[in-house]
Amino acid sequence: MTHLEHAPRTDTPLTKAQIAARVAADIAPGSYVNLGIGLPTLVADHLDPGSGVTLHTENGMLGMGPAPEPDAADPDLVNAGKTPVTELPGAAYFHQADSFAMMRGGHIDVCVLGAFQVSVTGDLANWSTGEPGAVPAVGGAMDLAVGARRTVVTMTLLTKDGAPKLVERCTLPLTGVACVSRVYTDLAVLDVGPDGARVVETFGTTHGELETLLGLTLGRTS
Amino acid sequence: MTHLEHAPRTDTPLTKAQIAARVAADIAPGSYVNLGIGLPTLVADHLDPGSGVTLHTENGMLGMGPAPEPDAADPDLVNAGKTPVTELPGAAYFHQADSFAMMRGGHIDVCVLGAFQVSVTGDLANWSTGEPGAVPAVGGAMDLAVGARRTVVTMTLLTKDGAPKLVERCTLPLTGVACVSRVYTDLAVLDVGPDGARVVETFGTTHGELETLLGLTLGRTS
Amino acid sequence: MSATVLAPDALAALGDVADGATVMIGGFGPAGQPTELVEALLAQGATGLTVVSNNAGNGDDPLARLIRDGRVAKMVCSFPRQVDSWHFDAAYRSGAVELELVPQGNLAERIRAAGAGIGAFYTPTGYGTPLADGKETRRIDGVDHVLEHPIHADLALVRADRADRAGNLVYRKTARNFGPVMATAARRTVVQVREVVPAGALDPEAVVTPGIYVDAVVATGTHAGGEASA
Amino acid sequence: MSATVLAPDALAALGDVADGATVMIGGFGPAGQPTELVEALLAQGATGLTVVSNNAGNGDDPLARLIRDGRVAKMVCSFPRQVDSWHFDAAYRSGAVELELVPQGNLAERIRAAGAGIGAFYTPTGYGTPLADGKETRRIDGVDHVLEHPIHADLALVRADRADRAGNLVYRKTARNFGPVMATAARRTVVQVREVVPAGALDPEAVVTPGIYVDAVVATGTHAGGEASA
Repeated sequence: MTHLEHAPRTDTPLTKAQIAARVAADIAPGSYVNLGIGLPTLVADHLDPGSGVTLHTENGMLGMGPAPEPDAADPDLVNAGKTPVTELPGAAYFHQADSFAMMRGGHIDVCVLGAFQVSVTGDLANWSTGEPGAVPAVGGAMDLAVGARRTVVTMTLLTKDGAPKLVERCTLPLTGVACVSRVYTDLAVLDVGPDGARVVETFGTTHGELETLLGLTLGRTS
Repeated sequence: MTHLEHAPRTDTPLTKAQIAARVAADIAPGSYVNLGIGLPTLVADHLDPGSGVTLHTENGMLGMGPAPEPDAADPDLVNAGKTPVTELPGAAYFHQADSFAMMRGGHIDVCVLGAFQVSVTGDLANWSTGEPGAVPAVGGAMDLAVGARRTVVTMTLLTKDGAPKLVERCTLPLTGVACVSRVYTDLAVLDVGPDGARVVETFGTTHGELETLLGLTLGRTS
Repeated sequence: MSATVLAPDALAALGDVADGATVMIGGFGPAGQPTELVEALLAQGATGLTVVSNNAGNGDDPLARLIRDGRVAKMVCSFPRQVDSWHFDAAYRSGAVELELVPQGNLAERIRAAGAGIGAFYTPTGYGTPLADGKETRRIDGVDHVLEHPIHADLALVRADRADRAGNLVYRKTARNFGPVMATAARRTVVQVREVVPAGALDPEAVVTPGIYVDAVVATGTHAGGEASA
Repeated sequence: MSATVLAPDALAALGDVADGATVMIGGFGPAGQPTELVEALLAQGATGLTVVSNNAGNGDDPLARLIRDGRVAKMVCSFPRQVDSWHFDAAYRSGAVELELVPQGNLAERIRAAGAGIGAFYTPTGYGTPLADGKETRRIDGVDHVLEHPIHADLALVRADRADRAGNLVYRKTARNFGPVMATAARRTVVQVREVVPAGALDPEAVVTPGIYVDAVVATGTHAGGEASA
């Protein structure tokens, strides 16, 4: 169920907040949602409190609420980014094996992740820049990528250096194979999957410009 | 740790209560114990309440107490034989997957089971008489047989027809392979295992008479 | 999963059940059996069912009647034989119902695996016994194991003690048994409880089944043995 | 397991730890980290340790100091890199510590498998990624899986909120994280709690870790952030 009536309409590229709002507009009322660290976290600010969306944090909680007042932070109550959060009525706590069972078992409706690269078939690279000598760290990224019913990505479409992050084939170490279904960016929303990438919506650009920018042939959603 | 000073001393075969007492005498204080349905259940009556032995019931409880007064039975509080039990201070409830994880993972110190047949190498047959047309049922028998740190059996040494139940090789469908370490019977206590059966103690019979009765060569515990 | 619906009665909670569906039914004997929901399934009429349940009915309880009425094509269970499992025994002997006998711990773990997205697992339970006949085996660290696969269901019927409006559940004593794992393993989970309380009225530390696993709840006002709640 | 011992202090609770031991340390960052027990491990002196923990220390916390002091030969963890994981970063770059990087859910499930007597399991997580390189794979129902094995330990150090005299534990909020699974997977489990209460003082329905998994408990009188308990 999408709610395009709430979606931002712009003739310019979206800000990060607008990308987050655009993601939020696609989340059906009553959904269970996991928001990755970084840009995905912003999505929470754009969910209608009356929509009954429940947030999962993979470190062991359903019913996560917003950040507390600074002096009310509880070191025992943190999100996956290890920053303080709060508990909403109807919350529940569980241990790590149960939390990842919930994720891996397909019970989370939507997982929103950041990415370094997404391929047109939905491969995801978001845990390692592949830099030699870097200290690696993966956390729950690989579990989140493959576990939810629907995994979507929020990212800028280009790197700071102008390189496309939506690519024919990921060159960075993979997080998961064929796991992403939609990518929300500053310039466009695109569906990815077995049939390749298809443009859902553009912001301040055109279908043709996007194809040139990415060096890809892009389909259109029907 | 055995407590032979509490063991019954008889020159005649043991009664069922005496077999149960003999098993109880071998259970170390502080142990976690699972008692199978039937004769093994009687062992509970012979455990010293001060010994800190905790009973596990595989339908989801640690800290199981004795049967309640008949008018205090709670249909939600039953043992693996589906008969009413009670809850002791320090009890805990858990679901079936957690309960069998506890069993399979080797956390229960001693599991006491009944048997149709036990082989000299510790194979157990206690779930099926192999009768064609009989409705089969296994319950937790196979999980209990292989899960505990130490699985022991209580049984009469002979069937009602006088056939040995300690055998070279089980003829009935197996419950588990090489899982039993000791057998407590009316006529003898025997260790079983990779080196075959060895007599620990006899009741109203002799080593030689046992060998004749069973048609087996039996070792002696050192 | 979408938000938990509070249903006015058991039949409404149950919703549509297709012929041939796989239905998990909680309970260990009478303890934790979702009696009113199985009654609703009887009334609803679906047939050719595969039922996953530790036992196969006692006396004339609703699960026994489901079997008696020829509605169950297959039972997946650990202990069908009871002193009063007349209806199952007759159906089994006549060939009217197929039986997949599963050791109780493997049953629980296979249901958990379905809920947890585990593709298959190696367990020592059952190795070398007739119940592992034809199954793949592997020796791991000197112990022989059997490969077991998840059991998924279309519908799980569960009895808990209390639910909150978010669908979180707590159970009562050993009636907890299969409820928490079955709730995770079905495409749709329907729960009967003694009472429904507001969101926030259950201690979040003590929730056993988080609401994400619960699609519909009905308050039957009964608990163990069917007595009305105080 | 034998009955739970109530220890007078963290060092006594810890007991002997052999060089080369595998030690699980609970916590997700600071939340649930058994600070006093890791301090005791620092004091105890065992070296050549394999440490299984979601992270690899923050700042100069006791786990970071264990790494700094060359006591850790190998880390098994999902997220060693933190803004303040200086000691791990240096030890990793110099080759002083080996790293087995494990996706967080696989880490939790492998620890659970150890406690649950599961020989190995197939998980979709990590398939097709560098972290599955060289691992056995299998396609099950159209989904590619990786075979993962249990992680056992000699010792688990866990922080809970309260224990009763039977060793039953309850945790606090998201500090629960790895404690309940690690407690099941070690030959010896040592727990620090804010307070110990009499047997029977914890609700049996709300116990998260049953006492069977707990060998020793020490009341440190501190909870989150090290504040003294009220």
